[in-house]
Order: sequence, then C-alpha cells, then structure tokens
Amino acid sequence: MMEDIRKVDEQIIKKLSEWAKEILQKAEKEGELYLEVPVRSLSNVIWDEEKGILRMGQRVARRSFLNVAHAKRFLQTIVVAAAIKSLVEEGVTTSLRDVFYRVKFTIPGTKENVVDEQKESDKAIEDLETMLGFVREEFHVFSKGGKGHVAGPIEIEEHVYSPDGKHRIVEVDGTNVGMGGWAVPPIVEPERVKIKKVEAEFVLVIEKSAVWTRFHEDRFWDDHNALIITAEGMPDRATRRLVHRLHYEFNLPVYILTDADPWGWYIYSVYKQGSINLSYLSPQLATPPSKFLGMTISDYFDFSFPKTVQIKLNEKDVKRLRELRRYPWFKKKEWHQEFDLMEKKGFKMELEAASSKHWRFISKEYVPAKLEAGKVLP
Amino acid sequence: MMEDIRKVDEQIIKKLSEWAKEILQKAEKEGELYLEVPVRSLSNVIWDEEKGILRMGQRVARRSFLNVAHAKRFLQTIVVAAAIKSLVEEGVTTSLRDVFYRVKFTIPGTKENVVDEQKESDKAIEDLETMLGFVREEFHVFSKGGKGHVAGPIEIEEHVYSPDGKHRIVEVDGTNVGMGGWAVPPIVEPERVKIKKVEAEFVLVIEKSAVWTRFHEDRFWDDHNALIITAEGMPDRATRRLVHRLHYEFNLPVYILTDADPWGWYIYSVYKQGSINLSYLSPQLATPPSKFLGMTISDYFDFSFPKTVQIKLNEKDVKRLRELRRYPWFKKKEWHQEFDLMEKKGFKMELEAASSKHWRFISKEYVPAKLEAGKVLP
Amino acid sequence: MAEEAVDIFKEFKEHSVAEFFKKNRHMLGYSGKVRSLTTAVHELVTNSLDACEEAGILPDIYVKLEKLGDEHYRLTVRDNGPGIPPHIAPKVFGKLLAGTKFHRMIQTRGQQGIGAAGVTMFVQITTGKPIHLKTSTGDGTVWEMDIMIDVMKNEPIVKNKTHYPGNWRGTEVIAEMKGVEYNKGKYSVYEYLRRTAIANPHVNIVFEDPEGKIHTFERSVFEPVKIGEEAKPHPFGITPDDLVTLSRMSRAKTVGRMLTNSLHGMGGKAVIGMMQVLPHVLKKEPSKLTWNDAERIVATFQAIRYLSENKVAKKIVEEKKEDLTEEERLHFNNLKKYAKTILGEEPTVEKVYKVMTPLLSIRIRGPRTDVLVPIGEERIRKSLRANLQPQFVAVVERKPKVYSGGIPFQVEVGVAVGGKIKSFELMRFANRVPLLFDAGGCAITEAVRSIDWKRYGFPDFFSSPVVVLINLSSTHVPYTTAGKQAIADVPEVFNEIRAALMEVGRKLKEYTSKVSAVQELLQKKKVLEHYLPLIAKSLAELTGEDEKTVENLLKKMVEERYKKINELLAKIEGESA
Amino acid sequence: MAEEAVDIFKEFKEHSVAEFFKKNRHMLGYSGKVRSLTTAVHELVTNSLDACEEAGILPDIYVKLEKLGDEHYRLTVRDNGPGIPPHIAPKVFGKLLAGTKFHRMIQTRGQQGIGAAGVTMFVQITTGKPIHLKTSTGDGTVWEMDIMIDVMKNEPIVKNKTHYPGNWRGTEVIAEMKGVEYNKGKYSVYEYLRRTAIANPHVNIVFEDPEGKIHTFERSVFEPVKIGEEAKPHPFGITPDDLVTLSRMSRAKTVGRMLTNSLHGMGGKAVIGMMQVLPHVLKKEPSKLTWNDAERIVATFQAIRYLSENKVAKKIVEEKKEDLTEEERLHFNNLKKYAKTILGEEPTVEKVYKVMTPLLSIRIRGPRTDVLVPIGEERIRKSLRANLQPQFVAVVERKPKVYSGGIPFQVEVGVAVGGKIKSFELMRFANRVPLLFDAGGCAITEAVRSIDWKRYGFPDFFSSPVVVLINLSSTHVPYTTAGKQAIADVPEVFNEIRAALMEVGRKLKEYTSKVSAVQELLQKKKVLEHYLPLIAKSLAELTGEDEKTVENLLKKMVEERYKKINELLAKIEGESA
Repeated sequence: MMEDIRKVDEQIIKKLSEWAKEILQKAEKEGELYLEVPVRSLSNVIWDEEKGILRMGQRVARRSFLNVAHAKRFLQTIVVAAAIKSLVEEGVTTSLRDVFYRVKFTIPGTKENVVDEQKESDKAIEDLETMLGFVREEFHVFSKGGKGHVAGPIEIEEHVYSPDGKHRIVEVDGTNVGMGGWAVPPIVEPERVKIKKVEAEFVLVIEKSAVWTRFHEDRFWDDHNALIITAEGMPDRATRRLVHRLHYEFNLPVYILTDADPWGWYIYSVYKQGSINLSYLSPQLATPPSKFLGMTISDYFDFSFPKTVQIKLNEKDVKRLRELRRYPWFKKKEWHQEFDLMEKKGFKMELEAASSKHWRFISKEYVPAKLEAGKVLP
Repeated sequence: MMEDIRKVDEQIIKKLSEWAKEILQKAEKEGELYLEVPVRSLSNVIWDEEKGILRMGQRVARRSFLNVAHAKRFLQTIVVAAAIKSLVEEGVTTSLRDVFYRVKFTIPGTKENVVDEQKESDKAIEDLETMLGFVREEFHVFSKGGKGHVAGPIEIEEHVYSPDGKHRIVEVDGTNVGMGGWAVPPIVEPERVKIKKVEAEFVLVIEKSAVWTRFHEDRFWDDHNALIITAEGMPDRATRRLVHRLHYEFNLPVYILTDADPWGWYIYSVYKQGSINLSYLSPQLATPPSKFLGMTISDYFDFSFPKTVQIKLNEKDVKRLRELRRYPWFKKKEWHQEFDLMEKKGFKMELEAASSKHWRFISKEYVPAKLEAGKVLP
Repeated sequence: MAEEAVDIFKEFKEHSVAEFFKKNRHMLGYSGKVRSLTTAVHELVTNSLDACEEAGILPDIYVKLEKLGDEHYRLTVRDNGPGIPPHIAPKVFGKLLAGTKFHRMIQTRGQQGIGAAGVTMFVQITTGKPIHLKTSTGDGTVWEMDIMIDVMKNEPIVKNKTHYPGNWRGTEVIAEMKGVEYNKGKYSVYEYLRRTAIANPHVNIVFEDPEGKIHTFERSVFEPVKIGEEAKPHPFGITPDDLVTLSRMSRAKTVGRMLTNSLHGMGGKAVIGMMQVLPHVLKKEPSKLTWNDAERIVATFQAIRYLSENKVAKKIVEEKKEDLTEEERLHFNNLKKYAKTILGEEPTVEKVYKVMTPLLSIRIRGPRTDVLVPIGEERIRKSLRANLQPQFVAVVERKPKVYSGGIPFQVEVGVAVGGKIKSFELMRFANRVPLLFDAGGCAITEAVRSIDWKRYGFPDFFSSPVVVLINLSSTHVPYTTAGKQAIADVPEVFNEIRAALMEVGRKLKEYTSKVSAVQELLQKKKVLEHYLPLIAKSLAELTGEDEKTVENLLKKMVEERYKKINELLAKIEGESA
Repeated sequence: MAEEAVDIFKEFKEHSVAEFFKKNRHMLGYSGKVRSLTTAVHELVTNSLDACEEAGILPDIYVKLEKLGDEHYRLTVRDNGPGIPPHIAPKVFGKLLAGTKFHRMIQTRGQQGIGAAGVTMFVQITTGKPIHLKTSTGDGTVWEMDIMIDVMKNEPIVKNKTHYPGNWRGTEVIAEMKGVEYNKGKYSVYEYLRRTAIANPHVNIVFEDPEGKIHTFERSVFEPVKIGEEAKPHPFGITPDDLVTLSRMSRAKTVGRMLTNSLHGMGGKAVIGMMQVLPHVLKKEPSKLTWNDAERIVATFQAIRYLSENKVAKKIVEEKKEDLTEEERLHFNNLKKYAKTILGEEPTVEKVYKVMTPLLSIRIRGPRTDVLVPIGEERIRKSLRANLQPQFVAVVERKPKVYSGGIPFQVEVGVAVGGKIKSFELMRFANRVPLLFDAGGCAITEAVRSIDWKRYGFPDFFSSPVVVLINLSSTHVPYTTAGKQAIADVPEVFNEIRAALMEVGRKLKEYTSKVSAVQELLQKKKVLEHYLPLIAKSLAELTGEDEKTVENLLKKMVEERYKKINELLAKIEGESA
C-alpha cells in the first residue's frame, strides 16, 4: 500500500522542480522574475450555486521579485517551496509550526529573517497549494493534532507511514471503540486512511464533543445505524475531509447538529460549503448536500424548552447573524425565517440546553423526533 | 465487570442521602441550617513537602442558609446534589454544561434562577466532591470530551457503560493505533478504564499534539519502549489521572516535555504537583515523581539552537516566571538557575524550534540525548 | 539717523482712568454680547443689595429688560434701598474709582468703585446716551437726572437734573445698551438673578424679561442680612508698605500706640511685649517711621506668628536649646532670619534666643471674623429647599479662616440632591454674588473636581442630580481678574473649600448609606423566603423525608432569625428622617 | 432701623488709579515670585526697545540681577537708547497712565502707559524704596534721580536729582525688589530675554544672572527695525462713540472733511459718494455731530463694506431686483437694516435701493498695513538658524489682515526642526514681545493645538524636536487681560494663525516627504540585493541548476531595473538642498 504515498510524493517533487524551472525560463525570456498566484482574497471567492460550494475564481496575481512590495513574499514562497521539497523527500510528516521554524532563519548577510510570524509561512504554503494544485496534507503538512472523534459501523485501515520505513496498517472498527471513539488523524487523504466498509445509513456530525459523548454512551450509532462524528467546535480540515469522503465515496447523507446560535450555524456552513479563507479547497473539503438537523429557535418553541435556556444575543452574535444573512448559500426561505425568528426573539440556545428537560432528551427524543419528521434545513 | 461501576454508584447514592439527613438533624438541634465545606481558596492550599503535592488544608467554612450572603450558594449546592443523585440513579454520564442547564431553572415564585453562570454549578459540584469525598468523575460528570492521546506498548480494557445496560468491553493495543493514537476518554477511573498490561519502561508526556505526532510517526515508543502521551497544552483531569495511574499502578517513570517557557513549565508543575484550584484532588491527579525532560534555556545553548528560534519574553511571561519562582515545589537550585537564565537572556523557545535544525531533530537527537545523559530537572 | 528724544516725547500725555477702562472694557466684564448685559445687571443689582444691607433694609429688587432693536436693550433696575444723596449720585455713576468701599476692609459685594460708573461708560460708548437715575433717600424729595462721564477727565456730566416732592425711597437706574443680547442660557441675566435669589434668600427679585414674562424669586427668609463691620488689618497680614502708609495718616503719638489703634488683635500687652524687642521703633512718632522700622515690625509680627503656630520652634526657644536635631535646625534658621531683620545684623545664637524669648508670651488675637457675612447654614438650607425642592440637603458652614496672614474668609457649601433636581449644577458665589463666567479657571471649580466623590457614595457625581452651592465670603475676595468671575488659586482658600466639600461629603455619605442599609435589611428576609421551598423540596428528594415537614422546619428558623428586624427597621427609619 | 443714606455715603471718597493698581497689582502681572520679577524686566526692556526703535538705534540692552537676600533682588536695565528728557522722566516712572503711546494707533510693544510706573509701584510697595534712574539724551548732560509715586495722588515724587556733564546716551534703571525669586525655568527672566533675542535679531542682549554668569544673546541682523507709523482708524472699524469723540477734537470745517482727515482710506471721492446719502450730516460742523448722526455714518460705512465684500448683495442692488430667492432675501434684509439706520425710518424696497445704489461705487482703501512692524521672514529664518541650529527652517509671513473691521494685524510663523533642537517648544510673541505666561488660555496655543499635524508628516508633533515661533503684530493686540500674556480668541486672528500654521505645515510636509522619498528609493535596491542570494540558492535546490548561474541571472535583472535610479536620486537631492 505504501506505493500510494510514494506515488504522490514523487509527483510532488517533480512538480516542484518543473515549477521552479519555469520561473527561471520566464525570467531569462521576459526579464521579470515572478510568480502567478491565484487570488485567495474575498474578491476572488465565488459562490458556485450549481455545485453548492464556495470556490476560488479565475483571478491570478503576479508577484514580482523586482517589485519591492512583493520581494519579501516572493522570497518566502521560494524558500518554503525548497523546505517542502526536503520534507517530502525525507518522507516526514509535520506541522505548520515546524515548517515555520524551519524557514525562520536569518537571511545571510542581513539582520532580517525569512519569516517572523507563522502566518507568513502559512501563506506561502497556501500559495504553493494553489499554484501547484496539491493540498497541504499531500505535502505532509498538517496544522495541529487531529480534533475529530468517530464512532459507529465503519471499518477503516489506517496506513501509518514512517520515515524509517516501518509502515504499519491499523484496523479500526468503529463499533468497538472506547468512550473517546476513533481519533481522526490529522491527515485523512486516501493514501493514508482507507475506508474499507461502511454499514451506517447516515452521518451525524455533532458540534460539541461533550454532546457527542452523550450520543456515544447512549449507543445512538447502534440504535440508528449511524456514524457519529464530532470535531469540538470549528472543524479541522481532516474532519471536514473525512465527512466529505464519507458522503462522496459512500453516498451517506450527512446531518449536522450544532448550537442554535450564529456561530453554530456558521460551523454548519463550513462543513457544507467551505470557509471563505479556504475556498480554494472547497472541492476537497466541502459537503454541499449536508442537511442541518438542529438546533433552531423554532425547536425552542416546538419542543417547549424552558425560558431559562435562552441566552441573550450579544453584539457579536447580531453582527454574525447579519453576515450569515448575506451569504448566498443561506439565501433560502427556511433559513431566513430562522434568522428572523432569532433576531426577533433575541436569544440563542446551546445543545446542552436539552438537559434542562432530562439527561437523555437530546439523544433519545429530540434528534430521533427531528429525523423522523424530516425536519431539517437545507 | 459492570458491578464495579454499580458499586461506586450505590455508595454515592447512600452517601448523598446520609449527608442530607445530617443537615436536617443539625438544623433541628442547633437552629442553624448549614454546610461545612472544606476551603478551596489559596489560603487553604498547602504544599505538602513530604508527599511532594499541593493539597487542601484542614480549614472548613460554615455556609449558613440564614446568612443571606451564603443563602444562594447553599441553595445551589442542595439543588445540584439532588441533580447528581438523579444522574447516578439513571446511570447517565454527562458534562458540567449539561448539569448547569439541568439546574438552571427559575426558583418557583421568583424571577431568579438557581444558577445563571456555569461556574456556579461547577462550584457546587466541587463543594460536593470535597464534602462527600468522591471525585466528580465518580458522579458521572466530566468537563469536555477527552483531550489526551496515547501510543506505545500498553494494553487497555475500556468498559463502556450504557444507561440502557448494553455495556461493552473494548480492547486497546497501544502499538496498534492510528496516527491519532488512542483517544483518552473523559473519565479514566478504574471502574471504566482497566490497564491490563504495560510493557513500556517509561512515560513521555509531550505538551503539544503536533510534536507528539512527530514522535508517533518516528515510532519513538518502539525505539525507546515508551508510552507517549499528549493532552494538547494544559492537561484535562483524565490525562493527568491516567499519568498518575501509570506511575502508581505500574511504577513507570514519567518524563515531561514542554516548551521552554513559563507556561510550559507551569504545565509540568500541574502534572507533577497539581494545580491550585484543584489542590483538593492532588492525591488523585498529581504525579510528584515526574521529571522535567525539557526544554530549558540551557538546552538552547547546549544544543546550539539558532538565534531565530528565540521569542522575546512578554510582560505576562515575566509575571508568570515570578510566580513560578515563588512556588515551593520550584524552590530547587536547578530550577532557579533556569529561571535566572531565562530572565537574564529574556527569551523563551518552543518545542517546534527543534525543526530549525532538521525535521526529526527532536525525536531522533534532542530527546534521546537528554534521556541518555539523564539531564532532567526535578 | 537717530531721532531726538525730545521729538519722541513731544506727544507725551497723561490719561484718565476712564480712558483706560474705555479701551479695556473687557477687564470690567464687558466682553461678549450676553456677558456684557449680565455684567451691567450684576453691577446695578450688586449696588442695590449692598445699599439695602448697609441700611438694614429687606431688599425688593425689580429688574426689567426691554428689547428696542437688534442687539439693543433698555435695562431698568429699581430697589427699595436707602437712595443716594443727590450730590453724591453723579460721582457714583459718573466717575470711576469713586465710592465708599474701596478703601475699607469690609465685606461687600462690590469693592472697587468701578461697577456703577462702568455701566454708565458702557451705555455711553454703545449708545452715546446717558443713564437715567431716579433716587430718593426718603426725605420727601425725589431726584431725577441723566449722567454721563467726561472720559478725558474722568468726571461726571449731569443733565436734566430735576426734583419733585414724593413719598418714595429707593434708586432706579435706566440704562440703554447696544451690542448686547439676551438669552436664557447659563450666562444669562435670568440665571444671574436666579442664583442671586438662591444665595440671598432675604431678597425679593422680580424680573420682567424682554418677552414681557415676569419671573418672581420670592424671599424665603424675612430677616435682613446684618452688614459686615469694617475690619482693621491684622498684624500677621500687614506689609511694610501698609505700615508706612498707616503711619503717614496716623494721629497717634507713638508707633506703639498706632499699632494698638490701627491693627486688629493688638492689645496693650502685646505692645509691651514688643517693646522689649523694638523699644526705639515703638516709641517713635509715627510720622518718623522708616521703611526699615516697618520691616522690623513686620518681622516681629511674623516671628510671633511662627512661634505661636509652631510647637518645635516654641520649644527650642523656651529651652534655649544648643544641640539641635535636623528638624530643629530648620526651625532655628527660620527664627534666625526674623531675628536678623529685627536686629538689622547677622545674630549670634544667643541673640536669636534673646530676641525671641519675649515674643513667646505675646498673644495676638486672630483676625476678626465677625466682619464676614456668610449666608448662614439655616438660610442656605431654606433657600435650597424652597428653590430646588430636593430630596435631601446637606449644608456646611466652616469657621472663618485667614489667608495671606490677615484676610479673613469663610466657606459655605450646600448640596441638594434628588427631588425636582434633574442634573448636576455647580453654583459659585463670592460674597453671595453669583459667578457665572470663567468656571474653568476658578479655584472653586477646581476644588469640586478634585474631590473623590465616589468615596461619598456618588460613583458618577457630575452626572448625578445634584446642585452644589459654594459661597466664599471675604473682605477681599481673591479674584483672578477685574472681571471678578473666578477665584484665584490661593492655597489656603482652595484647601478650605476642599475641606468644606469633604465635610459635606461625609454628611451625604451618612445619609445615602443609612437609606441603603434600611432597604438592604428589608430585602434579606425576602430572599430567604424565596429560596426556602426549593431547598425543602431538594432536601426531601435527597433524604426521602416529607417535603412539607422539611419546609415548616426551615420556615420556623427564618422567622426566629428575623423577628427583631422589624423593630430595628423602625428605629433606623426614625433616625434618617 | 434703616440707616440713613447720608450716613452711608459719608465715607464716600475718590481714589487714584495708582491706588487701584496697588490693590490689584496682579492685573499688571505682579503675581507670583518668579512672574513678578519677569514682569519688571519685561516692562523695562520693552521700554528700552520701543525707545531705540523709535529713534532708529540698534539696541544694546544690558540686564543684571543681583541677589541681595532672601527673595530680595536688585535689577539693573541699561540701554543705548535716546534717553528721556529730565522733565518727562518723573512722569514716565512716577505716574500711571502717562505716556506717549496710549492714545496713538501705533504698533509698539507697550501700549498703556502703565509699564514703567508699574515697576516703580512694585519696587515701592515691596521695599519702600524709589527706583534709581540715570538717563541722558546725548546732549552732554547726564541726569540721575530717585523716583517714587505718591499713591494717593498718582503723582511722582523725585529725590536726589543731580546732573553732570557726560558723553553718554541711554537710560539705566536700578530697581530693588522683595518677594521675588529668580530661577532658570520657562517663566524666568532668562527665558524671557532668550525669546526676546530670538524675536528681535537686531538686538544685542547681555544678561548677568545672580550667580554672576554672563549670558550673551548676540544680534544676527544689523539693520535697525523701522518704526511703525501711526495709523488713522479705519472707517470699517469705527464706532459711533469714536466718531463723536473725534468730532469734539476736530478742527475740520465739516464732518465730511473730518472723515477724510481723520480716517484712513477715505478719499474725497468716497465722501462725495456718501454725500448723496447723508448730505446734511456730512455738511455739519463737527462740533454739532450728534450720536444719531454718528450712528448713520457708521451704518453707511458698514453698508459700503457689506456691498464690497458680498457679491450677491451687490448684484441685487445693481439690478434692483424685486423677486428674490431665499438667499437673496437674507442679504436684502441685512441691507435694509443698514438703510433703516441711515434713513432713521423703516424703508420701503425702493428706498433701500435708493440709499444703496450710490454706495455701490464707493471704494474705501483697506486699512494701512505698513504701520505694522513684523519681524520679517528673512530675520526669523536667520534668527532661528543662529539661535537654535536646527536641521530645517520654514517661515511664513502672512499678509496683513484686519480684525473688528479696522485693526490691522499680521501673523508670522517660523518652525525649526531637528538639528540641535531636542524637544518641542512653542514661543508666543505679540509685537515681538515674548508671552511666557497663561499659555493655556491663549488663542495662539489653541491654534497650534487645533492643527492636525499628522497631515504634515508629524505623527506626534508635541513630542517632536520642533520649535514653533509665532508673532502677532498689531496696532492693538487683543490681550485677554492687562497682564498681556495671552491673546484673546478673536475669530479673525485665530483663523489667521491657523492659516499661517497650515501654510507652514505644507512647507514642512514638502520637505519631509522629499527626504523620505529619497531614502526610500535608496533602500529598495538594497532590499532586493539582500534577498537575491537566498532566492538563487533555493531555486537552485528546487531545479537542480547551478547556484552561481542562477544568482548571476538575478543580479543582472536587478541592475537593469535600478540603473536609472542613481540619476534620479541625484536630481531629487539637488532639489531638496
């Protein structure tokens, strides 16, 4: 199986070399040393209605070494590219922070560093992702340790790769995991995580890990033949990628369960459409057919929650709510009714609010009732 | 095996009832309705030099219902106690936030809620822990989903308990885990997590999960016959409890690896001595014989790190450093030399700084060299 | 090249004070359209009040403003005062620096003999017209006349002087002005009169504004204000120049006699004491007093003051101490300086003690403070209550103090809170005259700002519904400018105002905390009663006991604990009334 | 009960202006120990400078301060001026409000005839001594005398008057004072003289301080300052009172003639024009001019001004417009007000136009501004360079302007930046006299604060090494008080100072941006050269090409791109020099 990884690695090394050669060739011909970087700023983010995703547009910016305003970023991109090459050649997987330290050295003959802040090396990596058409994970770079946890009827083969060649294959049975579930690794590209078999009928993504524990303890995955996934708040790329793969490789419907607040709903939109900063990765990360299971402010009334669970909207909430209203993928009647209701009523509500009724209300009554009634938002 | 859990549950229910009866009996006798709560504030935290832990002192505060200043907390403690009783009776495991919502209801006949902020119900639970002599986890209450990750030669039986009676036993082999390792569950009490076998010779606790991934990918646990554990920064109770159990049940030496900064060193002290707010739990959570492996500012010079990895101390760092100096358990020559060095040099350094040398420097050179030389701090 | 000095000085001329003030009318408060009008009203009303008080009359003041055109008004001020003798009147209104008050150490509102003539000057330069005066001393004859000023000579020009029999007493001035404007803002005539009424509750003021609306500020106190007596200068505040001036006018036989006659607080004993130190000087004829003599007398006074105010200095003289601590050395050196002036030579240690010893036993009475005429604690309280209808009033009248060694002054502070008061207002007064302008540069404002009002229960004092009245009484108010709108930052005065404010602050604090303590106690029991049923229910759940039984047990305990509260409440409420 | 008016007024007295200012010496600047000393120096130095300038002499001023004791100093001020005729000297130093300047509209530093006698008064009341004067007009005789003031009469007392032959010209005053203190702070004599030297680069000042240290401020300009000529009042600033006063002194046959003789800018043509409107008034004898006549003349002047400054108003009169827009209606109403005063009755539309039409063609020349004596742009530049040794100096001398319709004034601003200047300093001057005190309440300070200096390249102006010099020249400087330390907030003056500051700001901006542009360009190439080797190395690693080859390729590109830069730099540097 290790050939899969090697194959990807070789492609990357070859691509890096070709790309650099092209830069030099153009320099000789045109007298200009430059990169052409697809623009990732908001102005070049497109809402692709048909595909239902946020994606990067066609605009490309020329970043010229001879323009002093661009020179530093030009330098950073080239130095980071060389670092990536060594990383892939050595077969090492590492974090963005490690890459930052690798390139945070003093430019010889000056008192200036190549980079001073991690966001500079991060941006260089993003530039390389978009210019070369690979994702960062294929460069062997991740952000932090994985955030995700999974339980339910799924069988997985993790190909655990080692720079020294001692590769391992680990079998995971999602119905035979402990209270913590299967820890989603930071990279879930197919060459590392093979999904062997999925018997589940749908995926339930739960915003908060404590609530996920409730569903796990209550064997929701068994009762409902489902996969339950959490990534504790804003999901990391790996969890989003995994949900994406589960949907597109196994046709599993995806339901998302978050707090009834603008932040929770924004998390839903990240799973579904992708985030604005990572729009260039939406084709790999987003799962547009996801449905929103809850919670909504309508649920507050439908399920007669007590008044004490209300949390007053703060200024930030109201601001974020206004932003949500403007997102094209939220331009749906059902959602705008919910936005209006929240703004009018002026409160939000957390998933744990369900415990105000009884300890297992959320897993035993609320979610089953919503699923049965098909009361989901698009 | 489930009997273990049931036994604990029955003890708790009995104890709660006895405790409440005693309150009423005293009320009739003394004309005063009160609790006697061990004081958890800093003034009652004692540094037990002999045991090498922070622990709670003997001071007890009387919290009287008739004193209006105490009345609300009295009420909260009693109401939370009743909620805990129902939780244990139903056999449900849940989070602090859920408990909060459970008791956040309006006091009948008023416009006031029993609690408005989670910290109020949290404090009530802490009061009950100290008054009743159980830990929160035995009350079936955890804070968040688990933070910890483990890999290495260990065999574990997770007893996954279900309110509906469908208990499962999950076998975990720490040498056969994926990139994410074994996800430490939020509760690791012996009635839930049985450690069957440990072949490792020591435990290496790593502050940051991204760095932990480096050690995992490099099969450090294999090369050095060790358990590698991370809890991503400040450890949760479960990870600390697990490290504690590994040391005391299996005599494993514990080494801690953190950033060379006051915050990292504080994390070391939390694993080792316990934290001030949770001093009453130190006997269950702390592992005083832990040793500090790195990083230190001395290491910066011993290993000739480049100047670029230095991060200037900020005001908060300097303040925290001064606090560390005052902690009795840091009153050791070796530590004060390090404190002096850091203050004099005025910089700190992260674990990822090792990548400035080469990608695998930390796992292949730095940590092995430190272990071999026995260059640890007490 | 160089012009001859003779040419330069050929245009050398002498000028009258009237000419000076005509060029510098802003120095008299005539700057700005609104302010000029208020200044004119102020000068006339002030004169009326001073005259009534000197005559022991309860003042009735009538002020009328008529709008004649754009920035063109006619002002009428009428009083029921003693009237002005017809031969004096022209100088009062037609000559600057002429008056009864300038040379006397007496607390009156006006002090400089400029006010009334200043109005005439202003009328004249804006309209070219005289002022019209009608006055009678109540002797059966009413006098009317028009008065202008001959600016070049600073002398009055009187026209249309008539008299006729009449049974009226008082003074009425009609003054037409241009370049002025009336509004109802915080610098207006209205505000000026309102504040005058507040600080002078014995005065009745009727104001007819340009729209014909009549505003009446009725008196709430029916006793006239006693007039301040003339005070002699106090030895501790006297300068050599003052002594020399005094000596030239004195009819006493010796300087010693002159001191007892002309200075306040100097008994025969004091002079006898001083005789031991300055025998030659005190025996001189006053007319022979030299500047040097005067300096020696002043140094003697200062040494007496130093010894009486300073215990350490007193002790070292009493003991004739030789070995001095550092602190004592400091005081000794000060005494040595006085001794040097007194003796006219650098003194030995022995001589210092020799000079100082007789001074130890000399007692000079403090400045006369009965010359001050404060509003009075009770009058302030009545006035604030009547005019502002507040919820609470606290008043502090401080004991008279002295600044610059000899000038007596006294601070009164009244604070009214809540009730019909809706916002913060600081009302500054000097000798009961409102200070409307230059609030920013005034020591009163500074003092109010310098207080930490949070300590007295006002987290945001300057946004609270509070009126602060501060009146500074003095025989010589230390104004910052001739416009007399701001008090200069004299440390003694500033500190005294602060002390008064802190004292009134403590009264405020006492009140506010009493009120809140009562409310708090009432609240407490209610809280327990609210919590009780839920605690009973939870305890029942935990123990399995009967809920009602538990609840009754708890109720009994609460009743027992709070049974004395009601009596307590009643008592505290009684106190705060 | 009520005291008789006769009793009250029995103490009625008249007082001299000297008595007044003795009581109110703070109004003349004698308050505070440091300030009093500076005030005395100021008065004497000012008199010296004015005298020298009037005589066309390059001033040499010698100032000496000797400490005689605690708060006791002797001040000597000596000049090489024209001297004072011996019969005039006593009045100059011994009588308040006597002088050459008060009545004239001429720009001199002193204006009120108080300064010199004020020093005598202060000396006298603090030490009881006279001032000592030595003066000679250069006629071979030197006069010396002691002068005091008889305060009650405001008349000089001269003693020890002597004269002897001598070949010296100038004036020397020796004044002994008590209750004063010397230090070297920002209110000190030292600072006063330093600033005087900066604003008067034609003056040589030698100052011997109490420690015997000699400070010399040498002249950097060797031409004497021309003396400002006396200006006649301008019609647009005249008041009815002024006209009436003028008419009483005028020797002209008719009021019309009086106007051309006594007012500035009034030609015969203008009077002929006004004749059509006010024939009777202008033909009167001046002595018969009534207040009402004066008001009509003033209204006519104001209407002329309005028509000349306001295009819309002019147009409606020219066209005798009947249908008016809202804006035009506004202007018409203003004209109507003037017409009403001129005609003495409410005018019809027709009459308004009839009165206004002849006024359209009347031209009154702007106020004479050649009476102002600014420091001068070049002199300010030289002085700032010589005294402060800065890196850069920008100076703006604005054209003379007029405030209150007729008083000419002129603003000069000099800003010096960097070099030996280490911190921010604002130096305020009025007619070249430094204003040290009351900075907070001064329109100059306000104006400097009101500027958004960020716009001119100074993110933190008041912490920058900048000296701002502002001099306001005027025949009548609008001081806030008699202390003459702060300029009043006259809108025309304030706006003009702001305009000057903004103008100087633009010069600063131009300079600073030029400097930084040059530096920026020099920097850019360096940056690329620094980055180049590392980029070459990384590209070599990525492509496998030879590192040196890649580096040379890149170097060539950079050289190509920046080859024109050097020429560009040279050019810009040339411009900024």
